[in-house]
Amino acid sequence: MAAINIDHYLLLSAVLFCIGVAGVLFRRNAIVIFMCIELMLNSVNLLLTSFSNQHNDPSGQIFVFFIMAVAAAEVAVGLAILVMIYRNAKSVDIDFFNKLKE
Amino acid sequence: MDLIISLIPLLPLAGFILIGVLNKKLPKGMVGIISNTTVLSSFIISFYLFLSFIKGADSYSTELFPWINAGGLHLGLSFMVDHLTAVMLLVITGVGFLIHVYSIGYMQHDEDYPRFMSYLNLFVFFMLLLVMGSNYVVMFAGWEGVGLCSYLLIGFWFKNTDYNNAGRKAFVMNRIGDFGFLLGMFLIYQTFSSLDYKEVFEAAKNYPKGDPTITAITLLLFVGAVGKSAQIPLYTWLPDAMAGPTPVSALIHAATMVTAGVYMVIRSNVLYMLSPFSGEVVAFIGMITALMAATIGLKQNDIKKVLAYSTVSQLGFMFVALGVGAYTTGLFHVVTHAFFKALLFLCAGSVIHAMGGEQDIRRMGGLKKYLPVTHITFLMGVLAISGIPLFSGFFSKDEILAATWVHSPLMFVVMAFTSLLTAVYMFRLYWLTFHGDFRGTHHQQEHLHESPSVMTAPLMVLAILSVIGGFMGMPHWMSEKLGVHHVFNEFVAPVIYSPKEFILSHTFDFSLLIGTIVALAAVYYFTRKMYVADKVVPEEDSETKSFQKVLANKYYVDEIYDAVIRKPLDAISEMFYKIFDINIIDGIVNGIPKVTNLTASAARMLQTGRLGIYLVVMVIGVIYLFAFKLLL
Amino acid sequence: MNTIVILSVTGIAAMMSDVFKLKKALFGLSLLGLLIALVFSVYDWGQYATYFNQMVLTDNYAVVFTTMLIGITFLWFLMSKDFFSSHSSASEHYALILFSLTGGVMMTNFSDLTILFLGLEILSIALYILAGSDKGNLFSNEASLKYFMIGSFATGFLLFGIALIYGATSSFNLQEISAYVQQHNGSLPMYFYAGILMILTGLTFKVSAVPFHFWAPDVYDGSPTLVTTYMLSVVKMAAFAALYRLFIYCFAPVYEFWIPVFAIMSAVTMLLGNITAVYQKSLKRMLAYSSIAHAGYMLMALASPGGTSRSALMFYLLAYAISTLGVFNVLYQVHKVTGREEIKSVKGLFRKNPFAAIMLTLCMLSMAGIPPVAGFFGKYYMFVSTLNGGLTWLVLIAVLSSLIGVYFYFKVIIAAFQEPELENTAYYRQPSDLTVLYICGILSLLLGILPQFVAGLL
Amino acid sequence: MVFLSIPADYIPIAIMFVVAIGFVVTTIFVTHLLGPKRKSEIKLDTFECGIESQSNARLPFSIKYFLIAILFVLFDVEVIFMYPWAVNFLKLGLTGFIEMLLFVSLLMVGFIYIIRKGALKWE
Repeated sequence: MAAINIDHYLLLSAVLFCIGVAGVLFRRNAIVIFMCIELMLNSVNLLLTSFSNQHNDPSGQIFVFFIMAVAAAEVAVGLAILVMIYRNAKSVDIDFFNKLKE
Repeated sequence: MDLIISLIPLLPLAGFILIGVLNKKLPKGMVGIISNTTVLSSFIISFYLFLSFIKGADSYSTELFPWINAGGLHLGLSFMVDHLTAVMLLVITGVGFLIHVYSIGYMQHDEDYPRFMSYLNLFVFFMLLLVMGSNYVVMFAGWEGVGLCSYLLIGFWFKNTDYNNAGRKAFVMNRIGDFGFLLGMFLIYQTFSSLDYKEVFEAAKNYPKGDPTITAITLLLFVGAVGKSAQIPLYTWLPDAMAGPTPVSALIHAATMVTAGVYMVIRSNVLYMLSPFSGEVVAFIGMITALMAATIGLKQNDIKKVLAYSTVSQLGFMFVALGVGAYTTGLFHVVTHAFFKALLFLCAGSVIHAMGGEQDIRRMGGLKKYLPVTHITFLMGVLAISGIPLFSGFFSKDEILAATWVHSPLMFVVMAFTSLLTAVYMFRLYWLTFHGDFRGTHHQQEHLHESPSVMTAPLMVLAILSVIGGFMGMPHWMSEKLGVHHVFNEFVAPVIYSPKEFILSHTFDFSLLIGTIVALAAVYYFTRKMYVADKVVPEEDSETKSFQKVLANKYYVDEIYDAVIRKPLDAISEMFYKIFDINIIDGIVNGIPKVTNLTASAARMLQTGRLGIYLVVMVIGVIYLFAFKLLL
Repeated sequence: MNTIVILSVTGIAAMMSDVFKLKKALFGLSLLGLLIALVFSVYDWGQYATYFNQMVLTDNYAVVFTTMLIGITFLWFLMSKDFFSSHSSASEHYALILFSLTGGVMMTNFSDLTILFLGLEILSIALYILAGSDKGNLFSNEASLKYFMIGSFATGFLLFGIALIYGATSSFNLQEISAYVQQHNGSLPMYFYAGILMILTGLTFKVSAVPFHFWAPDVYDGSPTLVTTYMLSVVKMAAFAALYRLFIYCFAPVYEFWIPVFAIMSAVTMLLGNITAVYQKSLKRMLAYSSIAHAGYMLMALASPGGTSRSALMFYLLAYAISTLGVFNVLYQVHKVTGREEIKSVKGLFRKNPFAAIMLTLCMLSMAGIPPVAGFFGKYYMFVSTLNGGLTWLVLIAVLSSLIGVYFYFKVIIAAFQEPELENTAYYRQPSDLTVLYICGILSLLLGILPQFVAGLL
Repeated sequence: MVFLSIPADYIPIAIMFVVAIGFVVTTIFVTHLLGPKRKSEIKLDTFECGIESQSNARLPFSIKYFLIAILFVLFDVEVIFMYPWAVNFLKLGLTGFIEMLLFVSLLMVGFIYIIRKGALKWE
């Protein structure tokens, strides 16, 4: 079997990231979009861990911890915002919200 | 001594702040006193400086504090007074002061009297900043400042939207000019890596004549001058600026704003000397403007509009002088013009005051007996501006004509003709306003009264100045006879880089003199005949027939006069005013915002408010970013 | 570092003050905390110290920007006293503002991508909530949703970029990265450059540069006026401080790579911002677009790095923030009284309060960049440093677009001097409501007269 | 560092798969084989019991669950910062311990805030 080197991980996480981006672009449900963003972040985590493994340098993994913590905070805030919006608008379809324009 | 000069601008500023902050808490008398004393004291200082220059001082300069320090560019908020500045100072503070005095009487009853006076002070301050700065940035600060003030003052009666629009128009037009000025500044900085007059001019002297960069700079600067000094094509704001109170018009037209462009060109004469092409452009634009404005002036029936167009025309004269390289002459005309134009406007003001706000000369006439002082002083102004020999206007115009003759006889012919037109429309104005019988309502007739002395006093002073003002620059033949030299030229000479000599054969001078006298006499006779003896009144815009009535009882000469001169002139005047002035220029000016609006509405199409679209566009942006980098 | 600690402690204290029934002390406490933080940050002047094993770096650049951030926030607090005290969950809002300020300060002090990321997130997450702090209002909800979605989306890009940079240089530390780049310049893997672009995307989103600006007008328009003020003044300042620091301190060796990007971005941004602003009827939205335009001018500093661009950026940000505070103070009061935010709703300001009108005019002139007010020198320094950078075409575009700017800034000035439409307009309940406006107007004038004293700092 | 992959490395995984699948399959079969087969009417009838369902199963549940879920996520995630600390516990020594105490106390403050705000009160 061929050697799995860093480029494979790079490719994998890039693909994951793009899937996340695509999801953000093509889904209309705010919660799903939100999950896709989380997917993007996770692809970054994967990339960082593999890099830190490559460099034998733990700081990359520590950074991953920070990303996780921050992501959690974002989840909390994001869900809170979504709940607030659902209460007022009874919808989480992002295209429902286009009052602000021009 | 060097420090004192910084007082000259700071005093009016102090006046502005004091009045502006206390505004209505101050008693009206107090307001008048503050605003006037500040300007008066800066006038006294300027006069003191002037004397010291006569004694042979070279130049004063002082730096209040380092202002800008960026990219190897070190500029201070620094003032400099040399001979050129000294002259401008005298004009600004002197005439400015008289206008201040006049305003006490004129604006007394306006509810916003304090605001008005504070604006006047601010205006004077910025103008002083403009002429006293020792580098282009300070000049630009003043430049923008007067623009702002003129905007504030033209739109002074802000309840009226038209006035506001006039103010906006003035501001936008000036901005177009400023754009050129700004670019010119940047180009100067890029070329000489400095903006200080001394350094720039020293460096410029090493450049060859007709160097393209210098030409570009001078042209850009001239764009600024065109905007500020109301030349073609950016002049229409000036007539509109009549919306402001009359003292403002006097201030804008005579002492301060419009002369800024002329001053700037004279200040940069080193650069203009180096670029003959720009000189040609300046002269040409000036000539066209002078001719066109004069023709338009022939047909105006609003007393202030006539004066406004005459200002544009006179400015054209100045630029012609500058264009052909007669800088001192141009400055000379600035000074004399300041005298008689201020006088004329203030007289107009007092007429309007007496007529209860009426500005249409067709409603006036025969005011001679009601407003004796105004009448006499106005007459002086008319004689001066029409260049009657021995009145101030004569000397400066004579010089300009001489200079143009040396430069190109064709231009001389045009300018001579234009100055004849000047006489025509000024006399027309004079006769229609002060002679014949009164054409206004009875109500107005009962209330006709001479203005209070606080208003007439400045008129007299200005009248005297407009009469004798010219003798500081007597033509060669005359000065030889009297053994006095051309005081003015000698005084200003130090600031001019390699001044040209425009000495003419005395025969030519005399023939010019004779020609002037004859022509003016003719003008005097015909206009008088027409507007007084025959009581011709310009036809109402509505009725067209009345023109034939005029022809009815005419002498043979009159018909020739009509056929050969008047009709064509009317036609041209009409054409310029109607087509050029109104449609094209205003069209352009109003067009600019329209275009921007269109673009804006196009741009906001993207702003759909849909989050999904935003995200897509954002990603597309990223993709473009990558593509862009990959392609490079 | 002390500053960061003090600010976060103040934030926590503000947060807890509610649960311990100390709401009265809230305002004074926050101001006090800000003042102490201000003192400490000024005290760091002239030092060069690193903390948290080289993750935080305090140098003069950091000090100047930190001080500016805290000072502006202080003014902001003065201006928005009643807004939060009237609100039910006041203490949370104070706390959030203080936290986001902490994040902003971290963004100016960072010398490690970790801190940059954390600072950015602390700043942003607090703002996501604040944008929606007007819970019942659908506009506010929408603003917060948009801000949150696009914000976290951009964060994803930023993080991916950081990861790539880390992969290429095996470090998060700015000095080490730049050293590594210096060494291996030319032999760097392709994904290093991709990383730069990704980070650029993530950060230029925060400063609302075209084409990542779409969120800006909607969010600024929808959020409560005072939050918008905070975003425009403090957040923009912090974001630019971070952007400039990152690219100048870290990616300087490969500047040929990113300079053209910033140059083009800045040109497009200023043009689009100004042109679109012309169209707006609502003063708030107009200012939102003008803020985009200003971001364009500020980007010029990154298009011509080195030289005086640093002080130019600093001065421009300061001038802009001050004038913004002033204008928004008026806008907020007008909104409180009339409930409207159109340009024409400032009509009659002169009648009611001439001094305020003049001060507003000063702020507007400063925004338009007309001498002798601060804004002119902001633009002037920027243009000069860009000229020295050799980007004449960019300066030309900038001058042109600033001409467009004059047109709509003067709409406001004219309105302020016209007669009021509704007769009951009382534009300020007590005079103290416009204190910040006065301060800002006078500051702009002072900065215009003596710019050297501030611009000389960096 | 390159991750070499020799088939041998995967043998344990393979075995695990085999075992797992085998277990499932065998259990299914064995039950069929061992179980006794008696067929009767009742057994073959369709089996009915319980009460009719009232409404949609997707009831809007109380916001409290949601709130607690969010809070759980937050506090749960914070724990990850303890892993690196725990790993180098001895190396970090006292300072590390104090720093961790600081960290935890900050979490504590947050916790107190939540309680005082009544976020965990059920009624």
